[in-house]
Amino acid sequence: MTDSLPAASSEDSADSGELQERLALLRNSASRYTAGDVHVKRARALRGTQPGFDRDAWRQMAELGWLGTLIPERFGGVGLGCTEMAVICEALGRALLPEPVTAAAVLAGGVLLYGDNETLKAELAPALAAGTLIPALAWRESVHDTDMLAVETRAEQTPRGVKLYGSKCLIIGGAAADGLIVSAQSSGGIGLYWVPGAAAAPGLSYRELPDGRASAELVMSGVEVPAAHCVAGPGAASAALERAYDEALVMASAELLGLSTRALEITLEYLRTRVQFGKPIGSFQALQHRAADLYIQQRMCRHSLDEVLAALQRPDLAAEERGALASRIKARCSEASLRITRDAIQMHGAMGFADECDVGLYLKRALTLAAWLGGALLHRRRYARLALKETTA
Amino acid sequence: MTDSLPAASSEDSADSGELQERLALLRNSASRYTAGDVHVKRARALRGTQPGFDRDAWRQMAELGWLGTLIPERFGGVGLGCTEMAVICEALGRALLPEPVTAAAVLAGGVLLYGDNETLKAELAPALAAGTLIPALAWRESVHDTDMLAVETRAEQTPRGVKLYGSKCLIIGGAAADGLIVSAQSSGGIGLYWVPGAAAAPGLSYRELPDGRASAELVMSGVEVPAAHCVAGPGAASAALERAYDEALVMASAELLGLSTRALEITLEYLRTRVQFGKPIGSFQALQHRAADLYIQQRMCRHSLDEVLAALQRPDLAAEERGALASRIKARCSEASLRITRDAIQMHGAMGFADECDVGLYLKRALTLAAWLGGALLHRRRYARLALKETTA
Amino acid sequence: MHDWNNMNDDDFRKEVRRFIEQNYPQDLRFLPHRPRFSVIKPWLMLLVEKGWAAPHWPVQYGGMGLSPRKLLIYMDEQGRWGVARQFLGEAGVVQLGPMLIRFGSEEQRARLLPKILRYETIWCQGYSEPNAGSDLASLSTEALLDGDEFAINGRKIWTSSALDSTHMFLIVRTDKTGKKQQGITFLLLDLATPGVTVRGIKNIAGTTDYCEVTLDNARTARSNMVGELNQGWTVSRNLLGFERINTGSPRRSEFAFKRLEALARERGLFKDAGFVDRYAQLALDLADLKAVYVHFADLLTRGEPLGPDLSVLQLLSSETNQRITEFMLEVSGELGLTVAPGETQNERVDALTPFLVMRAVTIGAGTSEIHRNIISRHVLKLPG
Amino acid sequence: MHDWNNMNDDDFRKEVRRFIEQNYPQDLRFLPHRPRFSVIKPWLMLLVEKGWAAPHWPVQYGGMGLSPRKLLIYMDEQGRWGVARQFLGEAGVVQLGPMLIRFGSEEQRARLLPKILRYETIWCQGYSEPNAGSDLASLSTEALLDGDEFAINGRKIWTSSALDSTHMFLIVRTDKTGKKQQGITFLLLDLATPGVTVRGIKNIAGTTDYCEVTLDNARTARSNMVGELNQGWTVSRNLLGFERINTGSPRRSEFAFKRLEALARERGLFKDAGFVDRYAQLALDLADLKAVYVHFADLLTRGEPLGPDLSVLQLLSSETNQRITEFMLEVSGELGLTVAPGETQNERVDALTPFLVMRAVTIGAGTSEIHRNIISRHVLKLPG
Repeated sequence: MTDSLPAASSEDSADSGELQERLALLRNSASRYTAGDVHVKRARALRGTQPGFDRDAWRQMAELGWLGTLIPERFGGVGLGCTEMAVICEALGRALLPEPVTAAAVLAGGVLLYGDNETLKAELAPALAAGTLIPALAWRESVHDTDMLAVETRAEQTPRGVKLYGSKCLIIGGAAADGLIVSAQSSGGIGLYWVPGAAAAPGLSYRELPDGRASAELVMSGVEVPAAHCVAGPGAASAALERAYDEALVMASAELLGLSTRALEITLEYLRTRVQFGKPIGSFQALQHRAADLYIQQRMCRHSLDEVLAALQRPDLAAEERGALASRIKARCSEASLRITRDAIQMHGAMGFADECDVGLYLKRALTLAAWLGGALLHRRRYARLALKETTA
Repeated sequence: MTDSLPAASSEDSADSGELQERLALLRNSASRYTAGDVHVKRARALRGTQPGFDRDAWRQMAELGWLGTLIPERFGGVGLGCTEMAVICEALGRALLPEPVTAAAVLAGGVLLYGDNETLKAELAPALAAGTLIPALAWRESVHDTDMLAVETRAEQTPRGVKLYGSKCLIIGGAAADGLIVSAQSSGGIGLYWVPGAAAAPGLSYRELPDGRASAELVMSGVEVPAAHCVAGPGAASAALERAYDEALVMASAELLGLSTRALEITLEYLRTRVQFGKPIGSFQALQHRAADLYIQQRMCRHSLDEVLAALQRPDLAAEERGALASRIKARCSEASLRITRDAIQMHGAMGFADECDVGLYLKRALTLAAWLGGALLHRRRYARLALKETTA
Repeated sequence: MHDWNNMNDDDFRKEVRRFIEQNYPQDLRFLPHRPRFSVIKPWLMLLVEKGWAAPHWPVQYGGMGLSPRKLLIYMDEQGRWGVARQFLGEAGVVQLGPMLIRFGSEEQRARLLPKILRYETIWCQGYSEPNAGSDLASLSTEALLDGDEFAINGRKIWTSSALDSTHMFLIVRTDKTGKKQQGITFLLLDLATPGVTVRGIKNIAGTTDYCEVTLDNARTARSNMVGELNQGWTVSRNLLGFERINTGSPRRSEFAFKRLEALARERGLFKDAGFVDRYAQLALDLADLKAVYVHFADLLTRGEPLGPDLSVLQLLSSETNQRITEFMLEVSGELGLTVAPGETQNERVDALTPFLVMRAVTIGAGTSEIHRNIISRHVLKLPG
Repeated sequence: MHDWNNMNDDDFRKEVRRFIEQNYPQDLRFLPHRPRFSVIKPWLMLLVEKGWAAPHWPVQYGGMGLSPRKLLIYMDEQGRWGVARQFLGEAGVVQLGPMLIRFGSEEQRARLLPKILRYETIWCQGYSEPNAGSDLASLSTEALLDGDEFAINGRKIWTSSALDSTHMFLIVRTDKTGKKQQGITFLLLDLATPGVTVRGIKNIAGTTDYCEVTLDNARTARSNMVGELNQGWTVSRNLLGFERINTGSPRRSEFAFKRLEALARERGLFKDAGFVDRYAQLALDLADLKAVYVHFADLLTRGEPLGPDLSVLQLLSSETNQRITEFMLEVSGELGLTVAPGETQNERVDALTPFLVMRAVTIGAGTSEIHRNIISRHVLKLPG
């Protein structure tokens, strides 16, 4: 257990003042872009379609600098960190934006940046930042998989690079992607390979997710990848996967916090205005206390996320501690967002059960994001493995 | 899973009419004896004393036929079954009677009756029914034990019987007992041995239980037991232990149901009469709903107990099914009674935290009985082992 | 004609079971949601032919005249086999028929019951309104008596299966002066009447079972009033025992638990001790829910009245159901993201649809909040 | 004299830590309940000698004059080491001193503060009454001004440590005509005054910390009134930030969690996957409770006001605590029946005493119900 007063909140430094200012600016810009319910309406309309997102919106987000937030300036990005990206992800969650920002810019972008192919970075990262290229990460091979490093897809050496054999599933953001980063077992260990959309196309199929977006599945029987498209060789791939995974967990948590905050606001507004038995239903103590409990959950997510983000800024953070922090916040936000959106349905009564009511969209996005990359149960167990030594001693 | 409409509720037979009448009579007699709060006052006064019970009350209960309920008429008892005994145990729980009826008449009495020494039964059972002899069962050897059949105490053969070596702990009712039935490993397997108080005395010590009653611990280094005092030899001891254990679980559940029913009544009365903010606190919806939830728990215990008791009447009941039923009801009543009595404290506010308030006595009796012979966690697991084959397949 | 009630319980059960097992379509067993009428119609017509369409109606009106005890066996066997449509058929058969038998005129019974019995008319129930949900008595759809006809204006909502129905029975306001429970009248309405618009409302589980019915000067003859003018509240509230116990049946929870079991086998969860702990807890919750159900079923069987404590069963049933489906979703993990709705092939278990469908059980048959109010006020006698 | 606030945080923390570790009695660490005054007195006198008895008082009155930030470090270090008595000492030092400094007269400060500071007077707080608990403002203990003295009649209850105290500060009714929050006056009373009877009330955990104080025409000089006549509600409600954050500290939960860990080791529970699942959940609850605490502590540090949302911390803190102690009791099984109160020797862990003691945390500092009311009304702005 760490100190109750963490180092992060030490006497105001110029740094922290600058950070606060930057975060405020980001918050402003994000809330301007996501104001109203235009994006919720978009998300509703795009359900069940493919690719299920909007190129124009994607370009706008690129112009706002969101897609390049985590990309260093030398690769055409803004060069900021997770704390800034979380502000954007929270706004995305609030407004239910259907675009796969976290999957593309955090998870796939992350493995690209943490890989060891500087030439490829210089080629792909600027396009990702500019919104002209959407990558997705294809790592999972069976729905039962929970470990990114248990890879069975094979990368067979050829004179010009590798050929990939195997299948990948549940590629979130894969339906919108211009290309996939595929993990595969090469002779030297796990490698990551860039497969542009055209090369992947023959083996691709799609499946609708609970929130109406589509995930992709990929079957590869000899997809050719030139040597220049190796995103990360065995020396770098595992660490890149793990770091990008942890950061994606934290960003998905920020999305979940954003959406559950908004779902709670919508519900509180309903409680204030819906009248039954001659008074607003929000004046009934049972519903008041239930709402208070949901608010407590939401506050817990918020402050826990702040603490995790502060810790992620530490340059000396060990991979194991980073994993524990990421699992801690993903467990909390997955659990809380499901509870909040589920109760939001209940408090809306029959209206909440109707598809036309927005809280249902919030519930389904929560279902999708809470399960993505592992839910509360899985991450509590990962946290126990990584942080609670007693339990394995 | 069994049918929703069990055989037990088939078209009224003369039998079932007779049973209902007998139960009504028993309920009447029990509620007359336990009326008012005289027994709660007694239980309060006897806390921390030894033997912690009242010989006069014991004799009265014998006169009422309660102690002999389960004892066949040929051994001086009433010759009834668990359904009738449960009515008595529920009344005991309601009134917090400090006398160890379940431990003596169900658990220790049970192993005596299910043993194979007819001569000893003829000697001891009538005295138990008459209230002149209180037995207790000493089976547990470490607080970690959960299996009655894992016995390390040794019974070494002598020319005249056996000598016992080993130690026993947490003998509930042991402080009040006139003698102990001790389980021990003999050359042929587990045996049960009758050790009168005088013989056990040198090795006995006592420990206070949460409800203020005392449990006994026993160290035996060569206690001599004549052959005639073998309650059950290796051919009968294990089955006797298991059956008495299961029946004691059900009877402890009835006690728990009785005490939580009463704790809820006391709490409802407090909610109706305690005024804060100008109205009875029971008019606040949050407390109303909490009370409703407790009532649901109590009803679940009641109907589940009824079903279990009906099933116990089936002559063809297999030991495994009996065990599953006993664990099911002990898990339910342990969990529900702790929740009800804990919430009773909360709803009484600061008053509930004061020792002088009776709900605290109910909480502590619930703590004691819920843990006795295993709590909810242990019995849910035993149920899974015995009834949910899938889980072990 | 059979006298079912004189039949031995076991024989009756066997006969019902045999008929269901031989005739109920295999692919409609244990549907996660209510099927459209067209889908279930062949089965219902088989029941009509067999004379089993209205097990709870008196024999004189074409029913089986079952005693509560036999009726519970009948429902039990349907539940066990996973027969759709809440065990007893449509709202016309389930609810309206018995209401007409109790409160209708001789003319209404003669005119309406035979068609209900043969599914020539399909009925839906028009109770809830946009501003009258939990507080149903504050309904504002109005009917004005104009000569021999009522002219109805207003909006009904959450009307189950209206898209499949030909008629609706509804309660409307005919007097605004007194207490709100007074001044309500029970009417029958042909949905083909001018001024009636039915709009399907898709629910979060993706099916369109609920509807909104707009009434714009829709006219119905005075002869379609059931009971007296302004006495409609009494007519609509007088549910019979087996209708009230229906939503508390443990069958849906049992169904969900079986899906959980299948999911656990598929994912190898029985080797996971943490899973087994919680699985056992749910198994015990289900076992004890059944014990509570049996208690109320026994009361019915003995002809005793059901009191407000029936809300105990309603809450236990709906909340156990939700706990099971929530847990199923939780342990399905990312698997839950990829299984198609209703999928059960290839050993893949859809955890999402049951979870979504069961969101309604703590809302539809009276919200959980209303049932807790009933227990605290009318059972525990806590002050208002 | 030290200027603590100019000291580097880490140095200050180290100095506090060193003093505590070297001086605090080993056998009084992490007591499950509040010790009697006689037991803790030697430690308190050490603090007096060191000049550390009143860390939050201004230097001019003999305190350390710590900033909120330094004060939190001071409390944090006490909590970490398991120092008893809620980190800051007695009610006199913790509460009355700061109140006198804000609301008292110059004469009162001169007369009373030095004795409080040296524990020559020991104070208890007389707020709750038999019929004024959650609804404190409806208190009925009356004080009548009679010449230069108040004559007090009534009964105070749940008065912590009154048996150990020499004096009591209390709120009494001096005017019944207006709103109930008005007409309340804040008085000081010597417990040796004729007419004062103190009765200890044993609690369910077996200690006698709470008392009932009966006031039968007990007289106190007018000079013992703090603030104006009928302004006592304001005086009593004006808790400073660190007093309000005190009961929300995660320390007690952390202590309980450490006991749980010891119990788990003793019983080999870390090999039990079902246990580990729930243990990890509690570990995360505790981690996130700390994050919420840090948020409010940071607000204090930055000098920002604490709003009604502080109830979030209070509820999380008390209910996490209870969940941990309830779980500990559950997994202790029958072991829980045999361990003596407070036992920690021979690796045996007493699960019962923490469970019983922690029953009070959702009652004492405002019931959970009151805190949920505060959140729903004042934070979420739900209608009254």
